[in-house]
This record gives sequence, structure tokens and C-alpha cells, in this order.
Amino acid sequence: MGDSQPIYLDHAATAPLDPRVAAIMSECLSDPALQANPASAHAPGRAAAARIEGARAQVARLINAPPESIVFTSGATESVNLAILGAARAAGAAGRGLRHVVTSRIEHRAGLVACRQLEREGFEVTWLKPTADGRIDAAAVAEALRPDTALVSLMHANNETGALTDIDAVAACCRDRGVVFHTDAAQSAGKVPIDVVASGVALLSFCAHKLGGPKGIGALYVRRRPRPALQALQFGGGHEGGLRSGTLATHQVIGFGAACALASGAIAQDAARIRALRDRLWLGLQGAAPLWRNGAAESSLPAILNVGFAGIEGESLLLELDGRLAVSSGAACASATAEPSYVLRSLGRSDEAIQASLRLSLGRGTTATEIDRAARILVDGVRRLRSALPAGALERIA
Amino acid sequence: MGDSQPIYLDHAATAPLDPRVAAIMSECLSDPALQANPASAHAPGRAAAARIEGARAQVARLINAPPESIVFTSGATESVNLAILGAARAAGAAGRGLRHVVTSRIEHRAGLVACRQLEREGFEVTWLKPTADGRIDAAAVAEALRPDTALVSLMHANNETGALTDIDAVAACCRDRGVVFHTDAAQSAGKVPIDVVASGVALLSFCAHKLGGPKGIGALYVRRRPRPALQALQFGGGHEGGLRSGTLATHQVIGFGAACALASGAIAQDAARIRALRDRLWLGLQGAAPLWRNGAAESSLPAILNVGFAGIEGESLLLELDGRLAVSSGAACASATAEPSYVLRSLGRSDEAIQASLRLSLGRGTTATEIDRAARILVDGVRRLRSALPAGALERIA
Amino acid sequence: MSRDAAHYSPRVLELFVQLPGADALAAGAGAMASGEAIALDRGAWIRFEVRIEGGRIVDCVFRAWGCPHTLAAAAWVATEIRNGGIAGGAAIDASRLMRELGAPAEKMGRLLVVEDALRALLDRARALQ
Amino acid sequence: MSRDAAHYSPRVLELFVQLPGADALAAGAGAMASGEAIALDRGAWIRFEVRIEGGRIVDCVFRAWGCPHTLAAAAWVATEIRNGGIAGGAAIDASRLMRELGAPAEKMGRLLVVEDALRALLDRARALQ
Ligand SMILES: Cc1ncc(COP(=O)(O)O)c(C=O)c1O
Ligand SMILES: Cc1ncc(COP(=O)(O)O)c(C=O)c1O
Repeated sequence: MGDSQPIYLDHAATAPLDPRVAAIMSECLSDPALQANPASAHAPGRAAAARIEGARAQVARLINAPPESIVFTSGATESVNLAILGAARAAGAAGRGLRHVVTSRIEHRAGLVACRQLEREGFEVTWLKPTADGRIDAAAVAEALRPDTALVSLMHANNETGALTDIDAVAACCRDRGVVFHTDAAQSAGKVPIDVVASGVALLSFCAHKLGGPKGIGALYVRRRPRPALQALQFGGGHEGGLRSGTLATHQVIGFGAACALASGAIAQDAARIRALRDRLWLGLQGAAPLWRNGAAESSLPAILNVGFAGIEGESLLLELDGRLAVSSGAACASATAEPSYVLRSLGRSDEAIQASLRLSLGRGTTATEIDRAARILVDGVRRLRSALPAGALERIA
Repeated sequence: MGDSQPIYLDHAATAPLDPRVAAIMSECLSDPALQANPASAHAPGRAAAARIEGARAQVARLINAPPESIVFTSGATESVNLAILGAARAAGAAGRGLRHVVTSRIEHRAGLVACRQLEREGFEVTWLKPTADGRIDAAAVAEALRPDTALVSLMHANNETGALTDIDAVAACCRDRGVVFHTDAAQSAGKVPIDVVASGVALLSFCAHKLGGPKGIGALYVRRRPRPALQALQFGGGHEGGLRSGTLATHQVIGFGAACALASGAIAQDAARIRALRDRLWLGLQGAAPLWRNGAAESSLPAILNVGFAGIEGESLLLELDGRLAVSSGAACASATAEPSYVLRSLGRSDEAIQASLRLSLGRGTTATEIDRAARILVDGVRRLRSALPAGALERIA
Repeated sequence: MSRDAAHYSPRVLELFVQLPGADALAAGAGAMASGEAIALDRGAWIRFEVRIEGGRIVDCVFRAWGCPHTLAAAAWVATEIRNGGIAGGAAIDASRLMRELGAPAEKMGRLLVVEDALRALLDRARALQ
Repeated sequence: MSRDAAHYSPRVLELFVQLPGADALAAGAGAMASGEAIALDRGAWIRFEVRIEGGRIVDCVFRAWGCPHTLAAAAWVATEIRNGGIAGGAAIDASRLMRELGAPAEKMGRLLVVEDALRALLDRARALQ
């Protein structure tokens, strides 16, 4: 690892904190007037609470939600768990006998493992398969619905391929059937326009650190009418309408609000710029052909390029890039455990092809210079490793 | 509310962020080398992870725990829920038939409502009563234990009265009976010495914002040997040894570590100084006699003085103080809901006496000047309101 | 229970700060009457006292234990009676107190205690007229 | 799967960066022998080639697909054989590779594939001696 920072193309794992957000948060951290507990009834408590409500409105605006429908959490993992476990347990406990859940095989681990937990708790889960380009069909969802379906949970944008789900279509079919629909929008919020009112989703999860805000804060949108029943994950002082007890972290909420406000105003512009940079990267990588793209180029996030290089061994490629390029491998996308990606597997990729894949994800700060340098580093690295390949390996490792 | 900040005597609700911690966190927020996801395998991810492990060691040191036994959470509410729901559900699910839990009536809502949730899930909960001075007897715990007891959960220091539980004695008796003991040390960590190894507790909850660190980050100590079985509250990437999935917030963890390091070195000195200030406050308040103290003066936190003023109506007293003194009333201690304190009720206080009570809690930044001014404000305010009392009210409202 | 100064009307705040009439009756001639209502569970205890000279109320004071709205209501009632006599007092009930003070709905119970004390006072005062 | 440069020994890093012997055999006289082992599921594919002149190994090269330890092991084996001939190669097994490279336990499986390719090479080379 060199002295200078590597080129960061791992924005889907986390985006750097926007410097403007950092400045606002730093101010807040040292502001004597914002130190109290926002749940306290005294004057400094009320001052903190007022700032929190301002931030709640900013967060809500990003997805066109009313502020009262936003529940602050510690991140997307908690939001997703609160939505999935909360909705299913409430439906199961209500004696309505709703013990069926529909989800997909390409959910983020937060959704995936929460649904596995539901299976342990006696729920039946339908695991939808993606199409070859990594998308979940709304029609497949409609087919999977049963009279005892409590919940449909599907991610809006996949964190490995960027593939987008048509949440409007899924929400419409769930609404018709009276089923609660949750979508994990951790990757898409602030990247593509979201309008919860227009789409009619019941629950939507997202977090700050994927869109230029701080780590450790997220939100769950909970539709007001009709309001999905939710059992809390953690109990206590009854904060956030009883759905999420625990002292609110003023600086975190304010940072989240600021990041959402910045993103709200810049989605279209950012998306166009980033999509152009991604296309430039894909072009630049042609020097490392044979290579392939995992997931669809269309109806996907502008920022993600998941690419596989024939004949490449993933660990060696990562060491080759180490200190110069920060990216995620097909083997472990910023999770605490390392296994071949189940997302790419469910697209039909072989384990060899998966480990030969990288997820390159761009962000607001990414420049054309970085993209060109990154492409050169990747092409050179792939070529060097290929120069040592046995005959036939280029064809077989793909 | 005046222009200047009121005197802050509500440190038990939350302590102001230590300016040294604020500086460290601000640096971290804008450090380009610390922006990556600490779960990412690439160089910047590893840099963040290294700082997190440093902070984990600092947090562990505060309670003399090995770093590997610290699980980071979003705060004490989450820690307490993870401990209580996690241990009970694991014991209940294991088919060992352990469906009995022992706790007390004076727990923080986090513990109280988590135990109520366990009742809804079919557990039987024994709710121990405090002594008249607000303490839970270790002997009462021993008596409550049954062959099917899964868990004992008792707070170390009560957040309203400061009363301390003899956790060493409770831990010893639980260890003898093979019962998991959890203690909520949100109020005591960093205020009184804690040694988890010597005391032998199985689980211990605390958080940063009560000891000069940031809001929104906490820890659960999980003993290594024997290791209590825990079911996670939220599932996902498998972070924190699978007990707490979700991206770690680097700046939050670093701030927590810094606050613990500062506290570790200052407990004895801070405690002596703060106790002296509290005694000075109590003395100063004698000008507002008749008054009484809720909870024991001995074996309690040095920082908390819970005091009732005969003949006083709580809401009027708080308006009298508004903008000059930030304190918690007997009616609602920084919870999102406002009801007469169940803690003071279980000490046998009447509702009139409870609403006539204030919790005054001091902190590291509290000065003698502030204490003297606060005493004067309180004495003047109490006297003014009493000057309007009907004859006999002073005796009956007490 | 709200303790936010911003949640009290300016009139409540002014009355709370000054508590006009929170006093003992000044020594003087004539008859005295009092009315008292105690409802600790509702958080209010009010006592009014008047001095009557020549069939007219010449002074009115109060004593109270209660929330800011209760204290303000008692002070306002005492002032009205001081200025308007029995007729002034008779025109007051809890609903009027709610309106005059801009009190939130949950305060109705306490202001009814104020009304009770007022009614008790007026009954005694009328008997002395 | 660790990709932390700090988790590789200096020797592995050096061999990985230089890949000495990752080449085709230079044209020349004498006989050629090769040994290959393919285990895609274990993440390793190694091929050694030697040139034998007058019963002695005069050159050894390799080709490999695998993790840094695998590549480093192949490069190191090729160098040993270039310098020590068949005897040099015969003294090598996966355990020795683990030691020489400071490899973590989970790499044993891959280094056994390197050993397999080495054994195959040595068998053929001995047959040509
Ligand atoms: C789609 C998706 N859902 C959920 C998460 C979890 O977010 P966090 O780790 O911040 O809780 C992530 C990010 O890792 C994600 O990409
Ligand atoms: C004893 C105790 N436990 C738990 C908590 C909950 O802490 P937090 O709100 O930070 O989750 C608090 C503070 O409110 C507390 O005093």
C-alpha cells in the first residue's frame, strides 16, 4: 500500500462523508446548545428535538414522504430487520394466521438472514429467483402471493449488480392483495428518484452512509394509511412512535438530514454524470478483454459496474490492486464473512467466474481522471496475471 | 428562556460530548483515510477497521474486559434488549425449557419493556421490589431463582435515584446456579469502577453518551467463558461475531473509545469532586426545606440527587426553572412518554410526592459556581410557589 | 405534561410570573367569605377569599397548588372578582377559563377544580350579601 | 480470503510481484518435460515445464492460475528446480511450501495442488533422465 490514498471505487460499500455534511456534524458535535437529550422536556432538550424534526423533514423529502412517517434507526440493517421481522411477527402474532413471506435470493444479507430467521420462527418463505440479468420480475411476485402472505420484501437496487426492481409494479400488486410490501432502498435512495406516495410501498429502508451521510444512522419509512402493523426490535422509552426506542443521536440525525437535502437537489445531475463515467470505465476496461458484465446494463443503478475478467483469480487480482484501487470482489461485498457471492451465483455464474469478478462502484466524488487511472491499473493488472496463465485457463476461468 | 444556556444538571439523561472527544470525532469525520467501510477488505477498509479495534480496546479497558468480548451496538437500549431478549430467546429456543426471568420494578424502560415483551412471548418474569431506599437486595435475587431461570437482569445504578446494586454478589449467586446475569451499567460505567472479570457478570450494557461520548453508540460485554447464548436482534452481514450485523460507524466507535479512555483515567478523581458538589447542592437546598431525598445517600452514584420539595407542583416548578436550569422531573426522565415515575412509586412515594421531585444530576463539567447558582434558583423558585400555597398544602403535598 | 414556556399563552406566563392576588386578605372591616376545592389526584387545590363591605366585594385573594394554568386561572378569577364582584365571578366557568388562558384540552379537569372553588366562594358570598 | 498485503509474508509478496520463471521455455536443445495439476474448485491450476540436457535440468518455468500463495509457491518451486534440479524438487512438499512462504493453514489445499504438479513433473523428468 502506497502513501497516497487508493482510488476509491467502492461507493456501494459506503460513500465518503460529504465534506459539507462533515462540517455540519462537527459544528453540531461542539455546539453547547445541542448537547442535551432530544427527549428531554427542558429548553436545551427541546432545542435538540427541533433540529431533529428539521432533519426528519429533509430525510422525508428525499422520498417524498410525510415527516411523521420516518422512523430513525441505526442503519439499513436495522431498518430492514425492523421491517421484515417487525411486519411478519406482528402479522403472525395477530392471530391472523399470516405466516408466509415472499422475498428473493438476491437480497442483501440483512433481508436474507432476517427471512431465514423468520423460517426458524415458523414462517414459510418463498425465495424468488432473479432473471439472468439479475432482476426480480413483478409478475413472479404476483404469482407467489398466497392468501396467507404477510409480507413481500424485495430490494429496490441490488448492491452487487445495481439491478433495479420495479417497485411501483410490485407495490401495486401487493396493495391489490392487501399484502405489506417492504423495499430495501439502501442502494437506490439518493441515487434514483423515489416517491413513496406515488409508488404506494408500505415500508422502505435506507441509510445515510450510502448517500454521503454518516454511518450508523438509517430510516424506515412507515406508510401512514393504511399503516402496516410492526413489532419493535428493541423496546424502551417509546421513542419514534414506540417503533424504535433509544436516545436519538442528534448529530447523526442532522448529518443524515443534510446528506438527504444535498442528494435531493442533485439526483438527476449526479446520475447522468456518474453513468457517463461508468460507461467510460467499461470502455476503458475493454483493454482487459475477454471480460463480461454481471447484471443488466439497463434498469440498473448508474453507479455500479460488476465485471468479470476471464482467467483471473480474485485474491491475486485484489493483491495486485491493493493500495491503488479500493474495490469489492465478487467473493465478499463488505460483509463480515467471505464466501462466493450468492447474488452472482443465483445469476447462474460459476464459482470461478464469481471470484474473477469485481464490483466497481462510483460516487459523487469520482472524477474522469480517476476512472482513466483505474482502468489502466485494472487492465495492466489483469494482463500481468494473465501472462502467467497456463494454456487453456483463459477459456475455462470465465 | 434567556439567551444564555441554562445550568445543565441533567447529566443522567445525557452528558455533553467531551470537547476532546468532539475534536477527535470531527477529525475522523473529515479524514479521507477513514471513510471506507471497516468491513471492506481493501486498504482503506482495513485502516478504518484498525482504528475500530483500537477503540474496542479502549472501551473494553473501562470495564477490564478483553476486547473480543465487546459487541458494539447503537446504544444502551439496544445493548439491554440484545442481552435480555437475546439471552432469554436463546434459552427458550434451545428446548432447555428455561422460561423464567428475574428482574426488578426499577429498571430503565429499556429493560422493563424488554421483559414485558418476554412475558408476551410466554416467559414468566419475577419483578423484584426495591427496598425503601431504592436498592435491590442480592438476597432477594437468590430467593427468586428457580430451576428454570434463564436470566437475571438488574441495573447496576438506577437512573433516577443513583442507587447501586451489588452486582458482585448477584453475579456470584447466579454463577453458582448457572444462571446468566445481565446488568445495565448505562449510568455507572465510567462513573464507578467496574471489573467484569472480578465480578463475573455474563452480560453488561453501557453506552457512550452518558460518559462524555457520542449518542447513538453503545456496547454489550459478552463474557467469553462460559459464553452466554444470545439470539441476535438484527441479522445481516454477520458483523460483531454475528451478534450485531450492520456497518460499524467508525467515527462513533472512535468517539466512544476516546470517551472511555478519558473516563478510565479519571473515575476516582471525578467521583470525589462530583460527590462533594452534590453534597454542596444538598446543603444549599436546605433553604427550600421541607424537602426530602428519594433513594439512598449511601451506595449510590455520586452524581445524582433526587429531591422532593413539600408543597410543590412539578409542572409549575419546571416552568419556574425553564431556561435557567435544565433538570428532569419526577414525572418523566428523558423518556418519550410522560407518566409519574414508576421508580419513585415503587419506593412507596405518593403521586403528589413524585411530581414534587426533581432529579438533579451532575457531570464532569459541573462547577461549584453552577451548583451555588442552581441552589439559589431552586430555593427562590420553591419559595415563590410556596408563597401562594393554601394553608395545609405544605403538609399534604409531601 | 408540557413545561415548554412556548406552550403557555402569554397571558398564562404573565399571570404565572406575577401571581396577582396570591396573598392574604388585608386587614379591614366587613365580612369574609372563602371557597375552596381540593383535588390532589387531579393536581389542583384552590382557595379563594373575599372581603365584603356593604354587600359589595371589596377584595379577593387566592391560594393555589397546581400547574401554571391552574395558578393563572386562580389569579385571573381573583382579579375578575376584585373588579367585577359576584356578577363578574358568576360569569366564569371552566370553559371560559380554557378560552381566556388558551389552555390545552388536558387541562380541563384542573380548571374545573378552579370552577368548583369559585362556585363555593360565590355561594358563601351570596349568603353574606 | 485475505487480500491484505500485510497478511502475506515478504517472500510471497516479492515472488508475487516478480513471478520469476512465469514464462515459456527458451528455445534450446535437449528434452522437455512438464507436470500439470488442475483443481479449479480448490482455486489452483499449475503447470511446470523443464528442459533437460545431458540428463540434467537446465531450465524450469511455470504457469499458474491461483491465489498469491499459489503463484509464489509455483515460482519458488521453479527456481528451486532451476538451481537444484530433480533432487532440489524432490525435497519439496506442501508442508515445506507452507513453511517457506509463511502461508496460513487454509492455503494447504492449494499448495497440495502445487505439490501434485511438482510430483507429476518429477516423474516425467526422471523417466527422461
Ligand atoms: C441493499 C443494502 N441493504 C442493507 C445494507 C446494510 O446497511 P448497513 O450496513 O449500513 O446497515 C446495505 C449496505 O451494506 C445494502 O447495500
Ligand atoms: C440505566 C439506563 N439504561 C438504558 C438507557 C438507554 O440508553 P439509550 O437511550 O442511549 O439507548 C439509559 C439512558 O437513558 C439508562 O439510564
